[in-house]
Amino acid sequence: MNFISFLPLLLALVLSPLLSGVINRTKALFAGRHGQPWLQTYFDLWKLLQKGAVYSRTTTWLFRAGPIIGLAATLTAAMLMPLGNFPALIAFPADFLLFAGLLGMVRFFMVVAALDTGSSFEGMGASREVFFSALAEPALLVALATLARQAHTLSLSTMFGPVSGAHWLQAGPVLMLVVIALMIVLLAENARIPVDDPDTHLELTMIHEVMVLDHGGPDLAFVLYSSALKLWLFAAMIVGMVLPATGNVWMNLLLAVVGMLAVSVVVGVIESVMARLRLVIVPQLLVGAGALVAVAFLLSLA
Amino acid sequence: MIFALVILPLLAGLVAFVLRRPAIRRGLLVGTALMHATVTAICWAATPAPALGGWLALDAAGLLFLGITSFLFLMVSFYVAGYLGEEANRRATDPEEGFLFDNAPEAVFIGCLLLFLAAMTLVTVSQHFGLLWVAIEATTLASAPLIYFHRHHRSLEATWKYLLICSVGIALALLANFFLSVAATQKSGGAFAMVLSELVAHATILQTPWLKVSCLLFFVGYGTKMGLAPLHTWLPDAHSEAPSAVSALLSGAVLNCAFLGLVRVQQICVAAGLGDFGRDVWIALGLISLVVSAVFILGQTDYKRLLAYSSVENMGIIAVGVGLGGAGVFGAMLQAVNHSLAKAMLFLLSGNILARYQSKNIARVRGLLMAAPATGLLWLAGFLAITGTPPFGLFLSKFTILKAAFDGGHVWIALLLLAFLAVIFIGMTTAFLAMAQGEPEKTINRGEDRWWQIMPPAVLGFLVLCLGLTIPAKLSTVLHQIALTLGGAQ
Amino acid sequence: MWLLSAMAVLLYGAVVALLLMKRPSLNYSWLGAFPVVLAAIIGCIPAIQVLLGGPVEQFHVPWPVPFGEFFIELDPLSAWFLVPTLLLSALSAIYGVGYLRPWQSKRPLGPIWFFYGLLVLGMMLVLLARNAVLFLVAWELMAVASFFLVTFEHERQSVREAGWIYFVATHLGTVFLLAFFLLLARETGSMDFAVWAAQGIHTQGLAGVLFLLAVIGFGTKAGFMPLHVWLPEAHPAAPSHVSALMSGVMIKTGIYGLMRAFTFLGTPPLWWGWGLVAIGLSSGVLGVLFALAQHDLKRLLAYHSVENIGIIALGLGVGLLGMSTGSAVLMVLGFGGGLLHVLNHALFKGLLFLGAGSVVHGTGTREIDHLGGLLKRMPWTAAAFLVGAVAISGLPPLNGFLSEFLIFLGAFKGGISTGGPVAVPLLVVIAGLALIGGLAVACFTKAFGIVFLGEARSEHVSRAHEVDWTMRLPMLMLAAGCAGIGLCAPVMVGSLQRVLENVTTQRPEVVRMTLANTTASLLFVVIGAVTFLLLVAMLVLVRRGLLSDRRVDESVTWGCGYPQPTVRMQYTASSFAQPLTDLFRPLLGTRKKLSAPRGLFPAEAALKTETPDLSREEMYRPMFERGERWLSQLRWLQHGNVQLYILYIAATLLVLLVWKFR
Amino acid sequence: MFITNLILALVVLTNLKLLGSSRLGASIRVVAAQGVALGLLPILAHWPELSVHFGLLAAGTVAIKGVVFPWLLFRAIREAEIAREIEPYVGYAASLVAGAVALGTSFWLCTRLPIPENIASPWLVPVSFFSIFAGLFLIVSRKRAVSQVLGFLVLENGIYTFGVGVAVRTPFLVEVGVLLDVFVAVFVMGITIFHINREFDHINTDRLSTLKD
Repeated sequence: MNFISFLPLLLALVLSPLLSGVINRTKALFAGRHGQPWLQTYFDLWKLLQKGAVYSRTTTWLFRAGPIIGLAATLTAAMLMPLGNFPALIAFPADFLLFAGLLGMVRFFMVVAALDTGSSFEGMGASREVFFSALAEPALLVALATLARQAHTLSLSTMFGPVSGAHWLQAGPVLMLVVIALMIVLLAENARIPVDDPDTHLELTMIHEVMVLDHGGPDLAFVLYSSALKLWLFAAMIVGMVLPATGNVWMNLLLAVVGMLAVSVVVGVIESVMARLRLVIVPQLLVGAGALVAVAFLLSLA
Repeated sequence: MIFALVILPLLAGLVAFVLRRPAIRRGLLVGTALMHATVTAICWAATPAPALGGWLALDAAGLLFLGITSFLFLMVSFYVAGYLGEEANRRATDPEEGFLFDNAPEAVFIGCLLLFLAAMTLVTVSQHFGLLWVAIEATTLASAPLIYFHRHHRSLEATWKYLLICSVGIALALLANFFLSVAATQKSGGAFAMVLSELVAHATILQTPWLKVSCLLFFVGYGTKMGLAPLHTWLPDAHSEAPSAVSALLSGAVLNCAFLGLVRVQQICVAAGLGDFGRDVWIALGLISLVVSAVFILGQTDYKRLLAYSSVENMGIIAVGVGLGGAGVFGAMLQAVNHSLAKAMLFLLSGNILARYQSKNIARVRGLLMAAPATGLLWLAGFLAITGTPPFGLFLSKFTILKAAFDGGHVWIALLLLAFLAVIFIGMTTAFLAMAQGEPEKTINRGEDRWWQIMPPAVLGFLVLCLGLTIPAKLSTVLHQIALTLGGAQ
Repeated sequence: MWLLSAMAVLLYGAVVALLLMKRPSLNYSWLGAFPVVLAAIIGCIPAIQVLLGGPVEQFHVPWPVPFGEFFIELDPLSAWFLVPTLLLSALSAIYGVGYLRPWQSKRPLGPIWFFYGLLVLGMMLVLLARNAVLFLVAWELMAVASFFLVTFEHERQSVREAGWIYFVATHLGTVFLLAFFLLLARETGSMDFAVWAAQGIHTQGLAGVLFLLAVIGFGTKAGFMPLHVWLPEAHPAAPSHVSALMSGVMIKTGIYGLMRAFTFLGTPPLWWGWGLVAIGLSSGVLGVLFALAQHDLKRLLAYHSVENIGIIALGLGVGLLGMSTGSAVLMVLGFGGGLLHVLNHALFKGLLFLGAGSVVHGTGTREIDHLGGLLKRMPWTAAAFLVGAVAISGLPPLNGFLSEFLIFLGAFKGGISTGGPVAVPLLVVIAGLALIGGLAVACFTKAFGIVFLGEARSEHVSRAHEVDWTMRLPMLMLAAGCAGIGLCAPVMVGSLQRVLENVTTQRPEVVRMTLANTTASLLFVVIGAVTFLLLVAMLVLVRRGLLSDRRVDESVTWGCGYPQPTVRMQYTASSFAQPLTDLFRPLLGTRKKLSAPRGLFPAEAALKTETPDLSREEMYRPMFERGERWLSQLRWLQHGNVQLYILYIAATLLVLLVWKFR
Repeated sequence: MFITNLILALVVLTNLKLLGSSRLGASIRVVAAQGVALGLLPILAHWPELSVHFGLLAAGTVAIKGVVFPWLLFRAIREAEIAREIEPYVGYAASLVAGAVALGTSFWLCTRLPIPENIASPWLVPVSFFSIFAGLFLIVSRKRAVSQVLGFLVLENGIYTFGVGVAVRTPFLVEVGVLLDVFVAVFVMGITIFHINREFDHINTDRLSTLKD
């Protein structure tokens, strides 16, 4: 374990807030606006870390613990995620199960913290959060199972590496389906359009944003940062799948970072050209994603 | 010795008719029961010599049923002594319809009870078919006045049905006896005595067709008395209207007496190589009994009738067990023992419940556990026992019978048995739990019952429990001996 | 010898409790609880020895009943089930001392402690018995004892109904078991488990029948959907420490029985694995969905037991698929995951039921929608419940994650290397487990969030108080167990070694090798978990540092501009679960009663939802009713007319004559 | 032989008469006559080997069936002050048809059984069967308690016919026991009828059907 093996983690820690900046700039471009600065999220984080906090009298220690546990879990998850074919800090068979479990942990405590406020809006957000993520979970794991079957390996770090090359030629449709499904899961898990609208100001329609209404100061900074990291991690999966491997390690890393930005652009494009779906339609989308990967898995059986 | 067994209650019964003082009469009842039980115990310890030229003798089957009868009678006599102290010679209000009625004179009740014991004892000890028949008929006649203890129209109706139906049955059994004697007549003109051992010894040269008809007639005749459906029709009426102690004896002892009669017939059939001929009939009647009892136990509204139908059920199980042969016979005999104890216990308890709640309607009885904890607890224990829940004895006997069914390749019979037992269990559960649990109405007295109301059923229940935990070697030997004579070798 | 003395202590304690605690004035609950604790300690010693590699204990005594023999044996499989059984029994007993205090002055507690002792004894015997008669006796002893415990508060109608359903269901299950054992006995000519295991069944068809009988018979106790009907009724009705015991370990005897049955039946065909996977999927998914739709805290937990049994069944299904295909990996990971989940579920479900009991004890209600804000009043209970909730949701670093990890791992390993007939069911396992996990998070954020967080929703809460130490201690110990297993994962999985040899009948080296692979993964899991905990600690410090010199204010919850929030505006359990229950309405059959607001100034509006058990309403009730109607058509038989009765006699005679002399 | 057959024919005719009769009193007399005829049967059937055994049996039978029963039953209907109508469930004509069928069945049944050789008359067995069937039929098809007792007596007579005619070797003691039992049975039934009468003011057994499920 040397410095290099920390690289994916470090890149994630440093660059993850950039992704939302890219998405926002893309959206602004489509809307013909100038848009916020590329580094807006960094500014926000900095500002929030400087602030004090206001807590509701209803809340308890759990409300304060939520962001901390959330961020800690996300950080741990980040250690498991490779970048491109650059292996992660911790890699072992079925590490993605721990990854999924840690993200579940994030969700659990975010939701519990939201419920701790007693606010009906936050309750509503929490309800939707668990609803959609419960449906996204099978899609994610079946997608990974399909990938694992393709790559014949059970670690995130080794799964993506061999996939990239000849597999696309051999099992293009299967991988295509998986990528689409992963994209949908990404959008759902990170509260993006068409599942959630992070920019709306109508609390009734939001999911993620409404859950953190009562957080402020460093707590909110933790929440924001862990959201940014989560987006990075999901994007990393997609990048890992589609990125062609070159012989050079550093080249690969660079390509991967570029790929991450590209995924952000794609997300921005999707957000710009689509409207938020009605809440009752979202389950169909997620179940659809699950069906796609199930088909992919069946195809990979042949 | 054997004479003493019969004569003792007979004389005591006759004396009871003329005694004046109630206390002495009750003392006589309990004393006779005790003596009878003692003599029976001695017989268990050492089998007595046959009497009356082999007409009276105690073989394994006789010994078994004598033991049950004597013990049950002892328990019931305690109960009756206490019961009569409260119930006799007073006008009572009918709980169902509210009219006033008298009870029969105590002298008649106790006298008949003792004669009843004499008749039942005679059934168990007689080896001669004619005598057996007379004895079984005598049990009917001696018990009729007992059923008509409460002098009102329902018990009268029950008595009438009991008499008429059992008499028809017993008449057919008489015909069967005649057929048997024809079967025992040789072409040469000679004939064997109608004594069991004689017939069994020469079973192979009996005239088969006559033996077969005789066998069927016995089935219908004694089957009526035994309570095998569809011949059981007198049973629920008589059991529900008789005083509970009498019901206990009817269910626990009389049914067994008739069963013993049928066992004798089966013994001859088996010896004659016709074991399979009878087995079909046993199984058919047994299964029909199960169906019929299931029909009437499910949704039953009267708990004494429920118990009566449960007797039909148990007789059905016993019949199936005998029909299966092999270990099934062993199981059937064990079932007979267990059923007698458990059912007598339940009937005695039902008397307690009736006294407290003044109703035989299941829906009117609530919260027994709170109103009368001991009775309630025993009632539940009895329920568990009679449904064959371990660790009570009936579990073992039912299990043995089921095992015999499976082992003998009669899977369908076993499945039917299981299915109907399950249905019956559901019906019983519904009724018993509703009665025992919950909160009793305000109008119901709370407090423990008297010791005479609790001790006899408690002892019976304890015995059933013991029989579920272990089977004494002596009992086991006796059961094996019976099973051997019925073509079973466990 | 240890085992026998443990049983003797239990029996003795139960009888003493029954005899001594006759009047309310003589209620010394310790008298009932102490023997259980003592017996648990005594009994755990040999069990742990066996698991650690000690010799297998056997004990034969002749038992003079037909086909019976008092034959007990403590092999690793039994020991594995015995340990949680005894531990939870002891902890629940301690809890019961405090929990039963409100009844102390009202009624004799002798019976409940008597039956508690009997229940523990019954479970012990079930796990140890190696003779079919002894097993059945123990099995029914367990059923009867637990029935009486369930109906402890039988003055309530709902409790009586629950008791009835439980008793009937468990008895019907036993009927199938009877058939199962007797068929086996016929095939092998013995009542001895050892003989059965040695001989095995080699007729495919018969083995299939036996498998079905075992699944139905044991599945009824375990709570496989749709045989689970008694669970959601009996658990809420029972006193909470009894619910904990029943849900935590008693239903596991069904799993034990099933696994024991597998050892008799020879190599399974593929369809057994498919069957168990299907059962696991339906139990797991429907269990958690029904749980989501409940408003009654204990009923919710009861449905979660169905869910967790589903997870265990998925594990067993994976193991069976492994047995059919001869894949040691599938066997070890499937059975291993299932077995580990048995232990884990015992811990966290016991914990959750005890927590729910504390809530009921403190507030007097089980209605989730009447609660709220309990964390402030009952901090210990809340913390313990939270641990249980996280654990049952299968989240790292707690123990629930581990067992699911093993099953997942098995399914993935099989899924990437096998062909369709095995891979497709394994995919179902993966998708199912994922969905179950997601839904479990939804359900337990609801249960914990609505009950313990926010503001009180009714005055029940104002009465609430933290429970005393007899009730707190068991919860905390269980919570510690959940965390401990989570952090000692490799050790725990290592201790499965002997059990798995026992179940899979594979050579020890094979099992050891597969386990070693897994243990390596688990080591990383633990590293991840520890990292996570360190990060949490670090972030706590960071946050404290950041806020140390800043202003921290308190205010009301932000109401999005609404100035006067009231507690009635909070999200409720029903509204929280509504999106999910709406989506799955076809599976749940939720009934809605809405009186919508009307007019310009609506005076009142109400929404009531109710989710009765679908299989009870749509399957069993009609079945029973039809059966009864069908049977009652024969009631004219007892018509009251004596002439008719004589006719029966004549007809019987005639039929018999014709039948036999045709 | 001839006299035996005559008696048997008489039994058949009386049975048919009972099936077709509407009067209670007449029926009792017919049953009594049947009883007397059967009482003589043991002596005639075993002619000429007369013995005390058969003599006593015959005397007892005649006394009980011919005298005591009619007296008991007449007393019962007198005290019950019931109508002398029989009130059947099955009409008289139909009853007669059923009787004919039963007669045929009885003869058929006997073809299936090896008839003992040293028997007084080949008719003995079928006739006894016929009596049994007729008795059962009477019990089933008549409403009055008294008619049911009559039916029971006919049934008993049938069995008795068989007993004395065929089962020669049945020991005396048993036969007496049988007689005694039948006597007591009818006696108890008589008492019961008496009680029924007191309780209900009528002895229609269709009113005795409150106990049912």
